Amino acid sequence: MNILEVEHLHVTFPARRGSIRASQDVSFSVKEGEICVLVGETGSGKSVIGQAILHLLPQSAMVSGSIRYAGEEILSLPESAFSRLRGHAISFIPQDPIGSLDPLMRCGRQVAEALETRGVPKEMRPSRVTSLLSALSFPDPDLVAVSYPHELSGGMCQRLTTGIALASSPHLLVADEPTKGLDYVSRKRTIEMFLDLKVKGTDSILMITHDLELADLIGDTAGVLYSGELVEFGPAAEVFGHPLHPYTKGLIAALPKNGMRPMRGVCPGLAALPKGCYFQDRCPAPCTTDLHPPMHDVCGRQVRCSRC
Amino acid sequence: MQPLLSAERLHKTYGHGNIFSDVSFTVNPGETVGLFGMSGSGKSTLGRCLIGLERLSGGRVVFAGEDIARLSASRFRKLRPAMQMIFQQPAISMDPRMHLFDSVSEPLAFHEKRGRPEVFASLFPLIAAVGLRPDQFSCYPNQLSGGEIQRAMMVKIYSLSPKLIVADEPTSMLDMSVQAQILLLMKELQKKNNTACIFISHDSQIMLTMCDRIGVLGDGDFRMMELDEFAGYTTELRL
Amino acid sequence: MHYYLIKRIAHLILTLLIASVFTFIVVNAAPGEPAEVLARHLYTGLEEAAPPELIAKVADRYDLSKPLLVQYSDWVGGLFTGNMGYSILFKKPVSWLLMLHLPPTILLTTVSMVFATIAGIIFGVYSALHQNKISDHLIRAATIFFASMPGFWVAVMLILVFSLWLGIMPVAGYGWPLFIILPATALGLHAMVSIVRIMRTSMLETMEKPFVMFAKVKGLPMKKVIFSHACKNAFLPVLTVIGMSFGALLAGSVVIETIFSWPGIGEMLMKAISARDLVLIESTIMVIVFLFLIVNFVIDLLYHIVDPRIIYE
Amino acid sequence: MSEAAVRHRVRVWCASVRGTDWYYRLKQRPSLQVVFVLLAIILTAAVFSPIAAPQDPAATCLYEKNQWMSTEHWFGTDYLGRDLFSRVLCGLQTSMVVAVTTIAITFVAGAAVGSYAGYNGGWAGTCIARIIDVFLAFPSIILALALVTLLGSGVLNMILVLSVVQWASFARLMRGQVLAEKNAEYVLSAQAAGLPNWWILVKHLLPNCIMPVVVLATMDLGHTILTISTLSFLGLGLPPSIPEWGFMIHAGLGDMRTAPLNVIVPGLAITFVTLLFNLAGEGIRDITDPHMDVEGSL
Repeated sequence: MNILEVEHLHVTFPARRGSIRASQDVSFSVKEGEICVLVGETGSGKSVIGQAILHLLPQSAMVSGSIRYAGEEILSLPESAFSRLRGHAISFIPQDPIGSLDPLMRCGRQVAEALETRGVPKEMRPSRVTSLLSALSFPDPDLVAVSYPHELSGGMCQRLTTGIALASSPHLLVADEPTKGLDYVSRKRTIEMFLDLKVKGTDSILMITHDLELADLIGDTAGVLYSGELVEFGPAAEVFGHPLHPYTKGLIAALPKNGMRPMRGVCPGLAALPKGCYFQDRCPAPCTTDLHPPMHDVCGRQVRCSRC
Repeated sequence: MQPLLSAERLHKTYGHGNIFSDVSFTVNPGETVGLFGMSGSGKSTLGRCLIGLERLSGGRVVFAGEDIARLSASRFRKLRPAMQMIFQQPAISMDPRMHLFDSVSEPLAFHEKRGRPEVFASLFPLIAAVGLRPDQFSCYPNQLSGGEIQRAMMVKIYSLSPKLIVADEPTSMLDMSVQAQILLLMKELQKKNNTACIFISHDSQIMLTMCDRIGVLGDGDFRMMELDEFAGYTTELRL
Repeated sequence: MHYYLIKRIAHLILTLLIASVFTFIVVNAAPGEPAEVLARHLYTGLEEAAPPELIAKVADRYDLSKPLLVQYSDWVGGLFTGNMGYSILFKKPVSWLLMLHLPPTILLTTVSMVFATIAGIIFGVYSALHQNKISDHLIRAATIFFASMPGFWVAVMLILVFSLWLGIMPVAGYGWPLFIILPATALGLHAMVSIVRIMRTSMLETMEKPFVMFAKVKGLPMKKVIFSHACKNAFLPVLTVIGMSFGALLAGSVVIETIFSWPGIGEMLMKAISARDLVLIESTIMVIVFLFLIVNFVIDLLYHIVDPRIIYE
Repeated sequence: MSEAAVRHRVRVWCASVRGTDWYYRLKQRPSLQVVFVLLAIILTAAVFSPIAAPQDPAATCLYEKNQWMSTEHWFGTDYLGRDLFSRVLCGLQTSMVVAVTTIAITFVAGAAVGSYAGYNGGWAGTCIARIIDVFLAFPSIILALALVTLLGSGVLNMILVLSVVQWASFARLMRGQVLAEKNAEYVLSAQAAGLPNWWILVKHLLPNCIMPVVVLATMDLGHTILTISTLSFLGLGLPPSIPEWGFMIHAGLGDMRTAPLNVIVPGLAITFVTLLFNLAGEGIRDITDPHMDVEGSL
């Protein structure tokens, strides 16, 4: 059963001249207990999708399409109705873990706040905080509880924000770039933490990342975003093992461990996208038509390329 | 062969703590030496000390046969163009209130006492070599992407024909595909000009593709490793 | 922490010492032999010249014939022991005069500061939460307009409107609570304006911070996100501005107290200046400087208590 | 195309790129243009006020004292029957002369001392920082009062007093700016390129640090006008023979009930001029900052 279905999601920001199409015609779904990874570079509009699901976009954004959570349309829900889902059924792990914790509040209280919204009674909270922190493999949970965020490392803050997001035992977890800005030790621990979640297999996770290695390890299904649209979507092993779209191929070839063969050119700006295929300027074998290629099924997955 | 740069028993303290101590290694002309370490291991500080942007607490750095700490200020300034640095954050490595063409042509214009437009015109081949168009240099740094600024930085640096470049995590703020482009460009320019490079990073994969030898900073001590030794050392860190 | 405190106090004392030297020099270097001015004051009247033997007598009696350095050390010593000398104008000990006039000033500045802080925070937060709405534009226009009005003119206008035309407020005088409303408003207006502006900017910046977004995502109600996370963090820069504004309040009290005949040290300072009562002038200035520095010292400590990120170096 | 022609075209192109951006940002803000035009009018009026004044500001006429607005006396007359409009116009000149000179002095002194203390640090820098602290420990008008007692009244003395009072805030701002910027990577990059210290200070640090100080200077012009009027309201600083707004308000206090114009008009003049400088200060901050979004408001 699909826990999350995104269909024809368009997100546009008004700009001084024209508009910025941050996300165009994005459709995908996440099954219950499945981990879906969306991979994209800066400017591919990947964070916008997570923000759209959680109603975190600024007022000025124009959103259309449909986002269904467990069959219920949530994109058009008013703020008052949506707030009963946010932080309860749908949780969010933000990027920038250190900045996402209130610098003036002890970590224990920030975790307790999350429990409070779940209706955990006041006298139960301290013990629940401690048990939650030790479940996150903090060696000294009581010390972490009385620390301020600046006293913890980036990796510890990452685990803490994950813990806060998991505190509500959500049905759907949206993780936005969990490994961004972490050094290799913290990154490794974070990936291990997600691997644990994957092994447990109870959580449905939508992960948004630029980290191909992470995506390859964690994902059950994977989508690749380019210039605001999905260019390839399918089972993760297939997408990363036998990429079909030239952009996916190029990304994988550019990894240092694969010999670092870069694609030419840069992503076109979201404000001035070319006609036809957005990837045409960088494509090793560009097609000659001006038509924008639609998403179509190729051997069990979807690809947006007229040559496949 | 005489090494281009040799570092002898360098150490640096800050406040009460030791940032690094007893670091010794040499860099030969045209060679790429990596400096690997966790965040907070002092690898950026070490990089800055090597080219005299920060003061060492002890030890000496000999560059092209001269101890840089003992040079007089004016002699050291003459030597400086030969040792350049690429910084981690493209957003602030160019003067935010200067147009790029001003920033890029400034050092050469100063050293050769020529007008900046003239110098800029003479840089056109280099600009083409890094894959930019001259009209992109009419922008302020905040109007360009990180990859473009790193390319412009390359123009600025190579305009001085350096012998040594210290690259302090030049691609950690960039995207995957751009990262590969920039790294390859660095390699290519390095080969063409026979420039030595000290490459600072925390990404072991990049290290293995870029460097000839790698120095590992960890818990205050320093070890120089050959590539295969380093590959063995980092397997446990990888997934 | 202790080390920091000691260092901070040492700074405070050093600043006070240099300030006292500076004040002493400025006040005593005024044209005219102090003894002569004094003699005219006491015996002959300001228009006539005093005979030399009278000047010598006066100089002897008020310790004015001693070298300046001795006079200075006597005065600084006096600041600590409370024996600051004798006011010629009021014919009373300076410390007694200060004791008498300090409470009204402290009352006035405290009331103004409280009014400015509360109103400033409310308007600032309201303005930030309604960014680019009409109310926000109105508040911003009002702040920049009020910031451009001189405090004394606001005071005069308040008297004109509320006391002379409407007749609902007393013109001047010392009392509670009716008498304090106009002077406190006139005095606190500028402080309020600066607090509104810094609070608005700081609030807007904080609302963009990731931790506010994360607090919202945690499922906290919006009210709680704003009050227990955003406001608290946005308040930090306001604290510094409050400290700065206190200096402006003390300075403004000189004018406001004079207009409203409020018997504080500001009004006394003006009288002392027009009568060239040097001992009283320098002691009053030092007391004002001391108050200002102490308030900023306390605010600095407060800052360190509120913000755990600051490390004591 | 020959090489010389290429060079020429590049030179022209460089110059055109440099020249356009402030102008471009100013063009985006019509309200700021209005402010600048009004400021220009005010400054011109200040220069020509003795000629432009319709009547002699010092001519007394006791039969016509404390009058309301009329075609002959636009803003009425004061307690000696002097034309209020002419007096306000001449007061403008007084305020502007004192304020502009003061700010010019404090700006140069503050920026020089502040950037020296910030860039060189060390023993001298710490010393300067302490001295700045001492000056800032005096609430501004209090220090001005003490100095006025010392120096007596007069235009030059007033300028001197205000300069002594205000230089420290400029120096502190400049020092803070330089301290914050001097370890930025673009400064390191310039050092690595072998550029001398004075060059880095003048070409990189000053342009990046000076703008907040320019903004402060513009706003402080307004603030100085407030201080001048406050001092002369207290009867200090300027001799009564020079028309000055603060003193005019003071003189009007006695007949405030019957002739409110005497206190209202000069006060409005102060507010208006100060307001213009405040708005201009904010505007300059917006148009000189490349980071600023063009859609920013005034």
